[in-house]
Amino acid sequence: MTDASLREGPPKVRRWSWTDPKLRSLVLQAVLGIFLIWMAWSILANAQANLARRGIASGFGFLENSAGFGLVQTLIPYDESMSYGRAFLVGLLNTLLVAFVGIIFATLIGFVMGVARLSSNVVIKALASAYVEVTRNLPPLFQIMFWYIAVLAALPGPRQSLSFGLQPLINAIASGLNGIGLGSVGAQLSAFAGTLAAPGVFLNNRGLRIPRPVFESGSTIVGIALVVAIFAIWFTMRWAKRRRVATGQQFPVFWTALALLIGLPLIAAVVTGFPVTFEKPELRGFNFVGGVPVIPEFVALLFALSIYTAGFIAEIVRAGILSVSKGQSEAAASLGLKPNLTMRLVVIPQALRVIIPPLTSQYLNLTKNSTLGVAVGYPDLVAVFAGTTLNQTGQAIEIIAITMAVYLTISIITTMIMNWYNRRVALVER
Amino acid sequence: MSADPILAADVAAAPPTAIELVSVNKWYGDFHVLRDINLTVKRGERIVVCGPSGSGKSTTIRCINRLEEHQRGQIIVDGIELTNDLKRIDEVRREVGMVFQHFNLFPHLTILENCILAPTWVRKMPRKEAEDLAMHFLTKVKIPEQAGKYPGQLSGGQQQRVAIARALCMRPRIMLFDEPTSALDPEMVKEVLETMVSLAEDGMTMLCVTHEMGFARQVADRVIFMDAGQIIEMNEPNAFFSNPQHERTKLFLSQILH
Amino acid sequence: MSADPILAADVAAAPPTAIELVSVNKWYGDFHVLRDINLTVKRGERIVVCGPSGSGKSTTIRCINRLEEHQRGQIIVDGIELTNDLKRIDEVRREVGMVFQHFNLFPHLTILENCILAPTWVRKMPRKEAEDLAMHFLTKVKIPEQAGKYPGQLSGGQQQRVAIARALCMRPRIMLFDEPTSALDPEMVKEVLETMVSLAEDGMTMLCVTHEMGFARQVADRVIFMDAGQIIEMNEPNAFFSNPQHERTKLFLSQILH
Amino acid sequence: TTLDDVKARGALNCGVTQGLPGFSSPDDKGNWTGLDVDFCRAVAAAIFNDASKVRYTPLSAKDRFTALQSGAIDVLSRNTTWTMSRDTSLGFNFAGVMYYDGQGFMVRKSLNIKSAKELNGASICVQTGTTHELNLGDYFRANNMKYEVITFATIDETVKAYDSGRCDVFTSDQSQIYAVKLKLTNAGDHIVLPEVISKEPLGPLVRHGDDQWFDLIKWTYYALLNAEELGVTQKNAEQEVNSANPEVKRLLGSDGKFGEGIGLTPDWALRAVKLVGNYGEIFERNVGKGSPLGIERGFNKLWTQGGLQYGMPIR
Amino acid sequence: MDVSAPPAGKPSGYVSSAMLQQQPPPVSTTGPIAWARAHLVGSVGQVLLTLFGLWVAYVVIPPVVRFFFIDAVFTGTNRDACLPEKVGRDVGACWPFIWAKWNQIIYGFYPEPERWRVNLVYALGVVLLVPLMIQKVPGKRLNALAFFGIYPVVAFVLLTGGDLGLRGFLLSRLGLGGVFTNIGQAIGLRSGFWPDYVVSALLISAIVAAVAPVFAGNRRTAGKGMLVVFAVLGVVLAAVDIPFGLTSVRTDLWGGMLVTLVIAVTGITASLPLGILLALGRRSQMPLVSIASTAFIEFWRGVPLITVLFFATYMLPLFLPGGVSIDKLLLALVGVALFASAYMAEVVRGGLQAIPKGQYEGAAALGLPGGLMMRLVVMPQALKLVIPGIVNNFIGLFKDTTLVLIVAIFDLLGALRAAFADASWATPTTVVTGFGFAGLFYFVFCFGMSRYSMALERRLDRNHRH
Ligand SMILES: Nc1ncnc2c1ncn2[C@@H]1O[C@H](COP(=O)(O)OP(=O)(O)OP(=O)(O)O)[C@@H](O)[C@H]1O
Ligand SMILES: Nc1ncnc2c1ncn2[C@@H]1O[C@H](COP(=O)(O)OP(=O)(O)OP(=O)(O)O)[C@@H](O)[C@H]1O
Ligand SMILES: [Mg+2]
Ligand SMILES: [Mg+2]
Repeated sequence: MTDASLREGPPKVRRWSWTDPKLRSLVLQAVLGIFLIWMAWSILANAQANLARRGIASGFGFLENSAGFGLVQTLIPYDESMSYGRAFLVGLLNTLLVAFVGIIFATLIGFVMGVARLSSNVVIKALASAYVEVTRNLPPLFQIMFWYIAVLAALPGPRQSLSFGLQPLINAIASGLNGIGLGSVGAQLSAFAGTLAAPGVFLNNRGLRIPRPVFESGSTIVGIALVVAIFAIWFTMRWAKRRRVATGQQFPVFWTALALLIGLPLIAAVVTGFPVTFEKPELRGFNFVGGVPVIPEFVALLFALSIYTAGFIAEIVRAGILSVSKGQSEAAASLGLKPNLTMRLVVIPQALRVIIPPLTSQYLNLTKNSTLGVAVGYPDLVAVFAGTTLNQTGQAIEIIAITMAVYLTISIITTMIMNWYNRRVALVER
Repeated sequence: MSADPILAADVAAAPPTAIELVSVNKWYGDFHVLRDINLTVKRGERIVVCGPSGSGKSTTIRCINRLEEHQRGQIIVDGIELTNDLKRIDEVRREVGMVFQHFNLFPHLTILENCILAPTWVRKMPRKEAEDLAMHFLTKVKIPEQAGKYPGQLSGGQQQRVAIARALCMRPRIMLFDEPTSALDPEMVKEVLETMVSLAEDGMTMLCVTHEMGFARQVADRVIFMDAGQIIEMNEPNAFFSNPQHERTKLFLSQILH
Repeated sequence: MSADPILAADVAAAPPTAIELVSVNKWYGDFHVLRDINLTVKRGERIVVCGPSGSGKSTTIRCINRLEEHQRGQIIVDGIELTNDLKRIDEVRREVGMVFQHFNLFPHLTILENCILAPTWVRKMPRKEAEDLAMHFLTKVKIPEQAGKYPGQLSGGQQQRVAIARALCMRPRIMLFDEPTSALDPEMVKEVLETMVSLAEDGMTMLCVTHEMGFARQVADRVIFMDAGQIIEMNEPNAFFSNPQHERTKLFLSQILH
Repeated sequence: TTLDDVKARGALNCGVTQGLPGFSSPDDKGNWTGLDVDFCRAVAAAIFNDASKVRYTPLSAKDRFTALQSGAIDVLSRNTTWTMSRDTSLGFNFAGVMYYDGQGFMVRKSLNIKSAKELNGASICVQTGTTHELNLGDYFRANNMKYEVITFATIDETVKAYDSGRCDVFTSDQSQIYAVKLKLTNAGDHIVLPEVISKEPLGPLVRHGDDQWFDLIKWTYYALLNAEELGVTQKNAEQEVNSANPEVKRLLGSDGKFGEGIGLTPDWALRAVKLVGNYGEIFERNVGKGSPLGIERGFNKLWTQGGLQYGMPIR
Repeated sequence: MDVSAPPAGKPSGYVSSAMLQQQPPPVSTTGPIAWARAHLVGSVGQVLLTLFGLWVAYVVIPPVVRFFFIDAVFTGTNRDACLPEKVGRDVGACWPFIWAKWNQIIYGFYPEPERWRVNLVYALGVVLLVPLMIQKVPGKRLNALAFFGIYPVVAFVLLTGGDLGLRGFLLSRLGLGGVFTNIGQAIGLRSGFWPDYVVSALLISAIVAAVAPVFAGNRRTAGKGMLVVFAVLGVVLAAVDIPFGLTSVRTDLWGGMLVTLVIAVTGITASLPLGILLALGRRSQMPLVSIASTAFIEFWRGVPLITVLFFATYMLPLFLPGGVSIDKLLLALVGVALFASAYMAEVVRGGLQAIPKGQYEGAAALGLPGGLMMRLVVMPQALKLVIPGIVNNFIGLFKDTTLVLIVAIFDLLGALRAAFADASWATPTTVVTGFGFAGLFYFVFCFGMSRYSMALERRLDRNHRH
């Protein structure tokens, strides 16, 4: 019965039938497409007509008008004589700052708590569970206000500021250098420390102030040294990995990197005679001026958002880890891998594909929840732009459109990055 | 066939008793799952364990590399007694390879990466060397050409052979197999069994839970029959199959040999 | 043994040719997986398909109930030609039962619910009647007492028998089996094969991919050997096993018969 | 027209604050009370002879203008400062000044500050979306001083932050500062600085484009002022209808048909006063001596008593 | 192949003489001491952690108890009761404030004489929901029908007063309205709505039946299905149209817990089906359907809800044909539901992805058509898998109800905040008391959901394993 010779099959006739799924999907799509286009068109037409009828001013010209209000945290230079457009930028950067740092913290805390919920130690487990239940079940607004009041209550007024000096530390280093026969360098260092004049760091209920470095002419060399150090670290990491691959030997990358990062610029600074001075915060009148401020609004918002979101992330991580079958960690253990390596090399990489999609949702949520910062006076995008600016100019359509567009952009970029990462960790299957 | 040179060196250096179980007892909660198990496996011995489902076969061999903790008695593997000391456990696990019924390959790593993971991280072997070793064993189990694929892309028999190769890459002195063929097609069973036979010929110490009686007859030095957490009967294969002593063994063998 | 009364009625009403494949060709992308398959299965015929892994056995029977689409040629099942017409596909699937290698039971439903799902929703049978029918078939595969359990609570052999009962509950005229025993323990293989033998005795049209040659000898009317997407050889079992014609078949049989 | 819409609906849509002591807040029974609220009730009384036919829309500072622009409310009576840009480019008409206010500062006594001129470098807590932020900017720039401003969404949060020591200064309309003092941990530790840095005429406003509606709101306001000036109160309004005073007669509709000019009946003002009270009564009840706030009338006295409230003649 | 030679010392056979009986485990591995050693003080690290846990409890619990109970004031009629200078001691929480504002917190501005209606709705909800949640209570189908089908209509009628006074929409445009209205009045019907309704029901059913073959199999079932849908809808509409003699209460008078629960419950019940549809849409083979669903999901996930609510409440009138005004509570409900369903869609999609292909094939091989396959086989499994994610969403949604303040409706938190503005209750601790109370409220509900879901998860899990 073997018939290996392929004879031509019957001519292929495409019969059109109402039940053909291809045709069906074509029809359905056409209907949907027409509907969507009609919706968009009618909304736009209505808006145009209404705006024209009510004679409401529109356009983006207002962005160039002078804003006239001050802002408490500005990552770029800003004062009230600058434009609304500038205020928008300030608000956007503030949102991005708290969202970015918050995402990092939330991820760290969330992973730790998620793993802790699976711990065999009852106390750790109970603490982690309590953490999740409390943070997840209280509205974020409350948590933000709680941290704000807690932070403010814990800190003294400006006049009773807690201060931390750098001088004792530097003196100690200098005497250490002296001890190992580098007295001249040590002397130079303490002279530099003298220019720092302790104390330089202040903490009070107006926030944290740290000295602002002011770079003088020779400082380019230090900068170059820093860049060199970073490159050196990069090369060291690559070399260390290659060495591990080649010989199986581990190399203390972290400590080397730390040494390079501190050592190289320090040497450069010694050679050039410490060309950096610091603008120290000074108590003048009501509060400190100068230096770099970290405001309590930011701290409270950051705490609250990280801790709140971490509660959700912990659950996601727990579910992710549970989704990796026990056989995987048993197999790793039976190969002699220690628990931390098992977690790092086997469990987490597989858990990630379960974790990442909901994690993305949480990142988006954190970013959006940062708008709640308005309750504690954090000047984020919504507070500055969709709040104060909207109120001053009244141009609701433009402002809300811009705000929505900005958030959409942020979230789409986040989603894209996460999807890209998701594809990287996705399993290859048949 | 001559012994595998890569393995031979290791085997020679080891103590003469590979595994010793002395009065081992284990409970799951209140359930007494292993009852007074005594067993001595000499180096190079090949032992097949059989018995009805739930009799404690898996538990026994999982205790041997401490995937389960036993509560009473002693387990000495490769001269090292298993206690709560994590270091010792790691040492033992390095010397004991295990092949699971469900393979438990790491799906996010390629076949080659699966094989070199432990040698590079645990034995700190250079990657090149580890890869050579891996390819050696992959060739031995006849799937060197699959090295770059992911486990999800292989057929079941191929996956099972990867699991064996992965365990061998740690160059263990002792191999434990937990029903390595029960999830396979008949054709693949053959492939896997052949691989195991060739290992057995290399003088590896092997403890194998299986119901492939052909394999037991061909390879085993001793066959152990377990029931209800106890070793009921233990004998060399010919005697075991032709002349079972215990009633329970007779019943079981009558069911399984068709 | 007499034919099953519940089945008999249906079988009688059906056209005499159960399945007809005419020059069926199928590609996966560029990979030509089925090459000009011609096959006519008469009503009540029992056919065993064998062949090496990847030869297209599964693909063939999956095409028969349109789990895969073929690109050229004709497949006529129970007098209905398979085209893109969804209605016809559903009609065909109602008449064709399929038993998968991995059972594919619905884990969220009890055994009984698994069995009555399709009869009540697709055949619109009253629930009581469907349950009676289900219990009838569950008794036939000898697990009536498991009806209230969930699939996760059964052993592999029991699960596979549930899968058979579930397919039978639709009272199909044709049954397709895709390696129904290859995921089972040796002990369980026996149970499932016995069930299939008893079905065969009832005169059901069966197309079965399996490597259980004992089953083929005992039950099959014809044995088909496939390789590389083609039917290489087809014969009645005695002739097929004792006197294979094609070189490839000889080689294969030599490997598989131990 | 708006009046037709209101009549058809059977209720006035009135935008108020989401809670500002003395101006608009729900009491224990859940009734809206306050100066701004009473104005809306007066308008409803004038239209429907029923002061309760008002639907309140509590609005935050930033929502209020959009709500009025889009027609979600008929009148915004929500301590909104009358400024030129709001009157012109946002497309609104201010109908009058219910409360003459000015922005002031509150500080801790322990700072030993006597004047706002000493506030250089201070941290200032302010509620967002008001004219206060802008006034602050102007004032500090004009006096060549620096400041740090922390802006909060609601007044409660602003107070809480000030009370916790986050800011040296709390700034707001003076009327609010008094209200807020009640919530401080130790009200006695704080003083209000003498400077008033801005003019804050707060009043009701309506959309451009419906002059009749604008007139109605405007004249209701004047009627309340005139009633106080003429001594017509909630209690005596019914009797005063028969008053001999021609001015009172015109106000209460027993002489002339002034109400018809705004689409109502001649006795519209009578209804408003009878059901809600005259301006003085409304003031005292909500923010003055009759309330926990106890604010002096100050600029809000009638012109006859040296204040700024001046009702245009009904004639 | 040759059997390799056995090693030197050939093992002798062994046969067990007697079966060993089950013995109790050694005490050291069970009992409280073993438990403590394993879980509390096994190592230095564990001891430290145990101490740390105790310390955290010590730091947190006493001050909270002190503020809310020991130092708290429980009775009083105005702010004087809670002022330290008047009371002469440190004052913690000011509970009389909560008592005074209790009605607002629970009912908002709901008119006092009508509040029994709200209470009735609460009571009915509890009576229907509790047996639904307890597995042992029989009659789940009936119960579910009552809760998901009848209860919303009853609640709607009770809360709004019903009697919507539906108007005709179709025939009058064709100039036929008068005729039917007259006939309707003649036979005692109230309005011209019902003739319109019947005509359009028939029309649409006919159209659906006509195009049915394009989308699903059978024209008769499609037409019949459509008629059933219209019939059910008709019953609902009739229910809300009948004048029961209840005073109408507009939604802008609703508030407090009532609004919080209405939004939360609506959002929760609407977001699941919508989310499922969106998830199916996103996975659809048809590019346009999938793109539209994806765009919808990403839009709602990406935009802060407050801007959307702001837009819908205050700006939408600018985008709609003149004169159209939408109930604000309805807007908030729709906004919250859509927002939640976008999140739900992603969760459900995750669950769908986890269902092995074999399940689809198993169902197909039994002849189950696509819709039934999804409904009977795939969805139940997928949803069970993602219960934690679903509950995460429910909890998030419950807390997001606070955002309706934007649409000028006072939910529980909004009512409290408005109450803070009452000068006769202005004290230093009023705000903290209010937030403490609200926090407790949200915590109780969210914690309840979280615990119930865990129990549910465990129960469903047990059904499937040994
Ligand atoms: N984690 C556990 N907790 C409680 N009981 C368990 C656990 N694991 C296994 N058991 C029980 O211990 C007994 C022995 O299990 P084991 O897996 O060793 O059997 P087995 O001989 O390998 O059987 P099979 O041939 O089915 O694999 C069984 O009765 C099983 O139900
Ligand atoms: N979805 C797919 N895409 C591409 N190739 C496929 C796909 N499914 C199957 N194949 C290939 O088609 C060929 C035939 O597969 P099929 O499953 O029919 O083999 P089989 O004869 O059933 O083998 P086995 O005995 O291993 O089950 C194999 O080479 C397989 O790799
Ligand atoms: Mg086992
Ligand atoms: Mg196959």
